[in-house]
Amino acid sequence: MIPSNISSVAFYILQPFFGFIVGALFYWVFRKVRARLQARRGPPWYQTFADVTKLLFKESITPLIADKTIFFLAPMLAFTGYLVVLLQLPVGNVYPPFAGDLIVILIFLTLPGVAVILGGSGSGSPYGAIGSSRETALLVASEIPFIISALVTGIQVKSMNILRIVDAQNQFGPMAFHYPLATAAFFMCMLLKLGRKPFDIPDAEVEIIAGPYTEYSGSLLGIFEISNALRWFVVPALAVNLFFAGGLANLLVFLILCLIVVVVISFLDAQNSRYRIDQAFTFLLTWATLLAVIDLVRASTGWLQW
Amino acid sequence: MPRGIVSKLRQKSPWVMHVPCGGCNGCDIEVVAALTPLYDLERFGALQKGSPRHADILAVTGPVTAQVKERLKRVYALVPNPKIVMAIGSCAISGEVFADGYAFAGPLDQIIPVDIYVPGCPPRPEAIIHGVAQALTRL
Amino acid sequence: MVNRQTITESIRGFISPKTLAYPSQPSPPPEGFRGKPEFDSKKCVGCGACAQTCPMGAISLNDGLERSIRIWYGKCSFCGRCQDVCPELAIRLTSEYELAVFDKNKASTDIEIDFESCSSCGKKFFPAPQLERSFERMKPILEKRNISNEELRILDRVCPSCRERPEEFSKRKLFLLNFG
Amino acid sequence: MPVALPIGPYHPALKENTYFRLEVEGERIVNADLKIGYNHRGIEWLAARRTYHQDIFLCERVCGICSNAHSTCFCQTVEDLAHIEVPDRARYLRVIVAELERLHSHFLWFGVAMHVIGFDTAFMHMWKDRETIMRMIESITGKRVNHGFNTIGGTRRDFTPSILKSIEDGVNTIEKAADRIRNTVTRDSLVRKRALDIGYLSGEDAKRISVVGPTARASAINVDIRRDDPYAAYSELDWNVIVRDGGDALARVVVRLLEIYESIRVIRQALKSLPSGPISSDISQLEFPVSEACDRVEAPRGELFYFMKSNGTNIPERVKIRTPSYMNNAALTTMLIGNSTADAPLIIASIDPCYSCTDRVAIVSAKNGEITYATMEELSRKKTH
Repeated sequence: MIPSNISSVAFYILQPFFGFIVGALFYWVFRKVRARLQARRGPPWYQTFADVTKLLFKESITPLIADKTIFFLAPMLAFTGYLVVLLQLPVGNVYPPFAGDLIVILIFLTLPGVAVILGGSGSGSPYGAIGSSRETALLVASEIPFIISALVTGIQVKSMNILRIVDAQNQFGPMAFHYPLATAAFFMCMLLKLGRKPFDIPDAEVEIIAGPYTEYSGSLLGIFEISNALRWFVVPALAVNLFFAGGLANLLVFLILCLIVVVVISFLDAQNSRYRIDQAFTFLLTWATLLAVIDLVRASTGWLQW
Repeated sequence: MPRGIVSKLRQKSPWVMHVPCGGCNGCDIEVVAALTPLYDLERFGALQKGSPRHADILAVTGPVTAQVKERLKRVYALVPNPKIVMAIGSCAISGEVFADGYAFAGPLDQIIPVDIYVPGCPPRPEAIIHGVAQALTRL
Repeated sequence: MVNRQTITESIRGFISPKTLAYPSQPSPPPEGFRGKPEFDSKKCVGCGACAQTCPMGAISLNDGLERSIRIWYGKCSFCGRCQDVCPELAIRLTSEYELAVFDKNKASTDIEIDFESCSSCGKKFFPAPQLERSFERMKPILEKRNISNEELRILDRVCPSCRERPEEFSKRKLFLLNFG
Repeated sequence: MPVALPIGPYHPALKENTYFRLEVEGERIVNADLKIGYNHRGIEWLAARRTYHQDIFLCERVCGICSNAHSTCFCQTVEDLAHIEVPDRARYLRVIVAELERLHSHFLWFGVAMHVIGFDTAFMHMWKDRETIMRMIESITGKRVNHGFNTIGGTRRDFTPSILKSIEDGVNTIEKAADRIRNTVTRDSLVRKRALDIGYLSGEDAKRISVVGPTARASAINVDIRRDDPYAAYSELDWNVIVRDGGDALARVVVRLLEIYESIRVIRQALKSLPSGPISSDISQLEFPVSEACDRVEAPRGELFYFMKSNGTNIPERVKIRTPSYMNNAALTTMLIGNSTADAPLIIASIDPCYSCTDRVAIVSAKNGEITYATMEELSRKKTH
């Protein structure tokens, strides 16, 4: 399905809005499910929109000792990272005009993490600095299983083009069926990418207040909130594209699959306590990496395939 | 965006920072209890935030003691506008039983401007929710 | 990691959240709850025992042309001592607790008690209902001794400074001698 | 080179203000310092300027979580001072309310501990169960916190039959909730992993620092005022003192967990053998001889001590209070060193510190307006315009 010029322009204009709205709703779903699992009622559906609007129209204070440039650029950088990934993701049967490459997507997905690290250390607060150092450690630890498990799909179809990966699954069934271990590893890293428990130590409230975000306020925090909404669409959408695509490839089914992923993540978040930084590091580098590597070996050698 | 909609949405997303100012702990635990399942402030979009930078509402409890007075002023200065200060509990309003003491530096509204007063020693979580709902009409 | 206990508890919570529908539906406190104290203007005699005993100093007396007693909820701890000591049961702690106000001075309740004027100099000197109540209490005692209530009434309507005047003093002395 | 990481005075892990200065190398704590005094309100000074009856309500406000322990201890000291006999029924009522308060305090603590290790779902569930106890306390005493239940010579309220019934039902509910806590805490591997072997306090250290209450009992020190110096009706009831020798945060968790069951046992027995009769003795002829008295009570956090000196008037000459957290806080510096910063909030929480208690005793130069601890790096606050 190769879109014409007009539809490709329409795609580039609409996709960010679509991503933001759906992401905001997914984030609300997460909060709602978590609240219900905690025997509470939870926020109303428009919560994320209210939060973002409020923050954008609120005063933004820059700390005196913060590095101004980095402090301002970090939220933009995070936003850009997710935006670039978003514009390369196929959404159900709507394919992007420029075929997304898995490597590019994975690299751009680290950009928000880097942005948070920069923003945290540039803000001049000790909490920001500690949050940044924790974020760095987790980023390093998570990239390995994350990239390996994502690459499993690419290696299987012998192409790094995400459209090929989706198409291949349309023919042979979802990757999650063929590579459950890589899927599990991907899920663990996804919890981290979304900043959820047990890997939410970079902004653990009781330890370091809000970690890298501690000094952000008003509109700059609002931009972080927008990128947070985007990531709640991008990350589950990537997971669905890589591991659960196939069969009925239309928009609705795609969104439902994303929703299921979001609910599973909410459930895992609600059922876990927080790993200490060393525990998270060890967990990611042993178990998650091990699972990913097993499937990588299976994908590249063709052993034990079904 | 029209101001009306912004202020409506502001009322739907009050982020609360709890600032204990030397109280007896009673109000503090009732503020926390207001977040827990039976009362659930998150229904109204309220979240408890640890950083004053993120806060819209400062929930101040306790008589302001001499030691925390300056810190309270600084926390207040850190909160971006528009902001609301809630004086929770009789201590924050008047100093209550500690008002005659030498360590009492309050009451709160002589140190920072207060928008709403919630009497009670401590107020029930319902009363705190009522206070938050009242305070939001000022945003 | 995930444990079964939390999962079952979570699922139970998912199906039936425990949250009260508070602002839309009232959440009445249990019986015996100590909420906002209120005066019963019919019963209060203005003795001021509440103000004297209040551990927080939330009840203030203000004597002008009439005695005004004010409970400031901003200082009240809702301990109920005033209710305990009130001889006329005129203060009652209601079950009201939603007291949030924008102006802290508005969180209060007042009661005004008339003063009795001195029959001699006309000065207002004592809460009239309290005086009346003390006559009532004295009544059985006086009746036992066959002394008319009115006599005491006339004597007690004199303010303390007038009582020191010689003619008043002798009247009182006579009465007290009579009383034994 | 060690970096100073401040915790407080305003910090989400601390529901009150206090200040920890942790010197960290990477994530490891090499030195810890605790500055208290932010909550200093001058309660002892105030107590010497109010009547005994007014002081009951003042002392309740030393701490909102263990307010009943404070008022019990104050009233018992006054009763010792003025030689007042407390009726049997009042002694049992005091035990029941004290144990209910211990239950609510321990539930609260479990919730906070879970919140600190990031297990918010468990925190919410535990606080949901805690509301059962709060409702019960509210219907018994008339208030959720700062109950105002005790008075000199007895209690201010009696249990009605409907309240007795509701306590019996409520205790059953709480027992189920306690089972849930036990399952969550002992079966969740992540909770174990976070609490095991952190914040270790050896028995010798515990003795040297004189920690009290569950913190001491978790370090194999067998001390409990309810048994060692029985007050109210504790000597007539059958229950156990929970002692563990782990010395770490997990041991403190276990001690509190098992204490919940003991409290439930005490409440059940007290309800069963609740004598009838008056709830307070006649104190209309109350007189205070010139003398001194002191009394101890086992508050949820440990031994609470009151000393009182009277001068014959209805105002005490001197009231001295020593709260359990004051002793336990001293142990924190020992516990913190060598652990990871990520564990610091859990270690701090594991002694169940209560700064509103502690800071009443702290020696602060607040009188002349001098703030002693002004030199610390004040996080972001200094950096604002």
